Formats: sequence, structure tokens, C-alpha cells
Amino acid sequence: MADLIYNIAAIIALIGMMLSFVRLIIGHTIADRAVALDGMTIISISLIVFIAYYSNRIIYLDVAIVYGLISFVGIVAIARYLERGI
Amino acid sequence: MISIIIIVLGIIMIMAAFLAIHLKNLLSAIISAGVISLLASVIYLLLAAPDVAMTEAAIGSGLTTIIFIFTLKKIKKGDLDD
Amino acid sequence: MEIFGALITLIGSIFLLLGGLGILRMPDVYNRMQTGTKATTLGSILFLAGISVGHLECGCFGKIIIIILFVIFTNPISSNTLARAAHYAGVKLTERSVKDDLKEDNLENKGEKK
Amino acid sequence: MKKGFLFFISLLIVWILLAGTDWQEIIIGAIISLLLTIIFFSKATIFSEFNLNPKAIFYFLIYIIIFIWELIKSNIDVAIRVIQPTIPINPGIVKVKTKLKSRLGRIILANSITLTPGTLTVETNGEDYYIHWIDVTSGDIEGATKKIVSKFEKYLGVIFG
Repeated sequence: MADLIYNIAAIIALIGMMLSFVRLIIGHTIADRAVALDGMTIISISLIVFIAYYSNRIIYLDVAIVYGLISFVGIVAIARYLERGI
Repeated sequence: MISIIIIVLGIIMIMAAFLAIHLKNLLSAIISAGVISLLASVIYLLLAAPDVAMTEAAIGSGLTTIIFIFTLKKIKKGDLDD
Repeated sequence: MEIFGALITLIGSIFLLLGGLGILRMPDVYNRMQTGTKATTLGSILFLAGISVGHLECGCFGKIIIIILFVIFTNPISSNTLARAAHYAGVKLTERSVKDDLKEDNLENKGEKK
Repeated sequence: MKKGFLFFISLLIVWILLAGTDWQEIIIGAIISLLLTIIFFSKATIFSEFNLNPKAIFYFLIYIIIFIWELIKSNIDVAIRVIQPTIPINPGIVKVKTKLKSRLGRIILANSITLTPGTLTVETNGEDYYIHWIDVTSGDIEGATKKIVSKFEKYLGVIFG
């Protein structure tokens, strides 16, 4: 029962990621695409933790920690370039 | 369950790759390339390779984006000087 | 206990879905950033907390708290930086917006310098 | 000395959360945290802005509860706005002023404003904040300040002197 609810939750999060990716395709401005990338990053951190639960390995959580730190640096670099060119 | 996630993420990856080729604006192409490495990291994790996934997250998503943006800035600068 | 954690995870995933929907539907960059920051922050917090509550015996409690702290600290900062960059790069607000104090103040400052 | 103790405790807590509660890990973590505290304490100015009296700690706990409540309220607010067919928004950028003096307090205030209902900090310039508000109800500085900032400022002013 609990496994089923966890799986449904992961699929709903996946649908959210796809909606955010549609915004990345449509775009219009670069800032829109950066916002969509930001949202996809957060959702994929949640997905990584779900995969760690599903495979039953704690070591996968380290990937999520690294991801949360590094992707922040990438988005800030994009924003700095938009603002005044690093 | 795992196969559903792999199929959806793979489709998004292929679409992002087409988008990165197709877009005219270079910064948008860099963002699409960032999406590719973001999802590649999750897929490596699904294929039970956490160390490769960690390296992909650090280098592919963080460092490559910054290096691309730095290069873009250098190119634009040279463009203005001419 | 496991069912309880699973329900928390389900609520969190619904917030993540609403965040994606908000990024898709809202009319301009700043409103997209509002939904994209708030809904995904609480959604990911509930998602991670639900998985951690459902599996207290796995010993992953500390690492999940670390990830939640990272999300809480970095997510508002990155959206703040993006909003400032978008305003600096000249992204227009939507036509339905009421006022823009920042633009007026920037124009005043430029007038004083000249 | 108290600030150095705070630095040491926060490093040790992060280490324990990462490594687990095995006693060997705790001893190694304590030694390394002590070394890092001795080496870097004079350069880390961020911890010198906390007040450490009991009143400040009590206000800090109240602040965390209020913050979580506002976070949940903001998410329900955003969810209601997103689902409706005609999105009910009335956005604009307003200017507010803060009375806080310390830099860390200002950063935490800006991040709290970003995570509360309908507001997003766009630019901070000294004591002026420019805030994108999804539903502008009062246009002038005083009204906006009263509605957005003052509910956090009262507690943060006690925590960061």
C-alpha cells in the first residue's frame, strides 16, 4: 500500500518536471528558461531521493547533496551573465 | 517503475538535445545543455552508478555551464572589439 | 507510520506538480518565479520529509535534514538573483501589473547623475 | 569566546548529521571542528552578529514557527491562484524600508520575504527593498512596509542586535 502511494507520488513529480520542461521549450526570454531550469533542478533532487528510497541505498543521498550545492552555482552564474556579463 | 522514469527522462533528454542544436540564442543553448547533464545524472543513478552520477552532477551540470558562459563572455568581448 | 509518510510524500508531490503548472501558466517572469520558488520549496521539503518519516530505521534522517537545509537556504537566493538579473536585462512586467517603483527609482538616479 | 563556541557547535552538528551518531565519528568530528574553530574563528565574522541571551533564543524559536506557518500559507495561496482558469493577479513592484542594521539579519529578512505569501525580493539597496508583490493592496511605502516587513522585523531585531 505504502509502496503504491510512493510510486504515484514519484509519477506526479515527474509530470511536474515535464510541465516545467514545456516552459523551457516555449521560452520567449532567457530568464524564462533559467526559471524552468531552476524548477527542474529542485524536482530532480526530490526524484534522486525517491530513487535512493526505491533502491534502498543510503549512499545515493550523497548525490542529492552534491547536486543541491553545484546546481545553485550554475544558476547564479547564468544570472550574473544576464546581469552584466560575469 | 524504474523503466517508466528512464523512458520519460530519456525522452526529455532527446528533446533537450534537439533544442540545444536548434536554438539560435547561445545562452539558451547552454541552458538546454545543462538540462541534458541534469537528467543524465539521474539516469546514471538509476543504472546503479552513484560515483559516475556524482561526477556528472559536479562537472557536467556545474563546471561545464560556468566554462561555457565564461567562453561566451570572451567571444562577445572580442566581437565588440572588432 | 509508513502510510503516514507516504501521504506526506503525496502532498509534497502535488505541490511540485502545482509548481510546474505555475511555471507553465503564469503570464510573466516574476510571477513564474513566485510559484517556481514557493511551491517547489515546500513541495520538496514535504517530499523528502515524507520519505524520511516512512523509513526511520534506515538511518538517513541526518542527510535528509542537510538536504532540506540546503534547499531552504539556496532556493530563495537563486530566485532573488535571477529576478534582479531579469529586471536589469529589461524583461517587461505583464500588462496587468499596477506599478514599478524600481524602474522609476533607477530612472531618477540616472537623471541625477546626468 | 561565546561566538567561538557557537561556531564549534554548528560545525559539530553538521558533521553529526552527515556521519551518524557513532562515538568514534563524534570524537574525530569534535577534534577537527576544534582545529577549524581555532584556525578560522578570527576571519568568520558572520557569527559575531547573533545575540546569545535567553530572550533571543526564545524569539528564535517563535520566529521558526511563524516562518513555517507563513510558508504553508503562501503555498496554499499560490496553489489557489494557479488552479483557477483566469489567474487572479494584480502584480507590481513596491518599495519598502527596514530598520535592521546587521547584514546577516537583512539577508535572512530578504529570504523570508521571498518565501512568504505573494512577495518576491527583486533588489536590495541598503535599507530599501524592492519587492514584487503578486497582489498590490497598498501602494505607498508605509502601508507596504507594515503589511510585508513588520511581522518578521520584530523578532529579527531581537535576535540580531
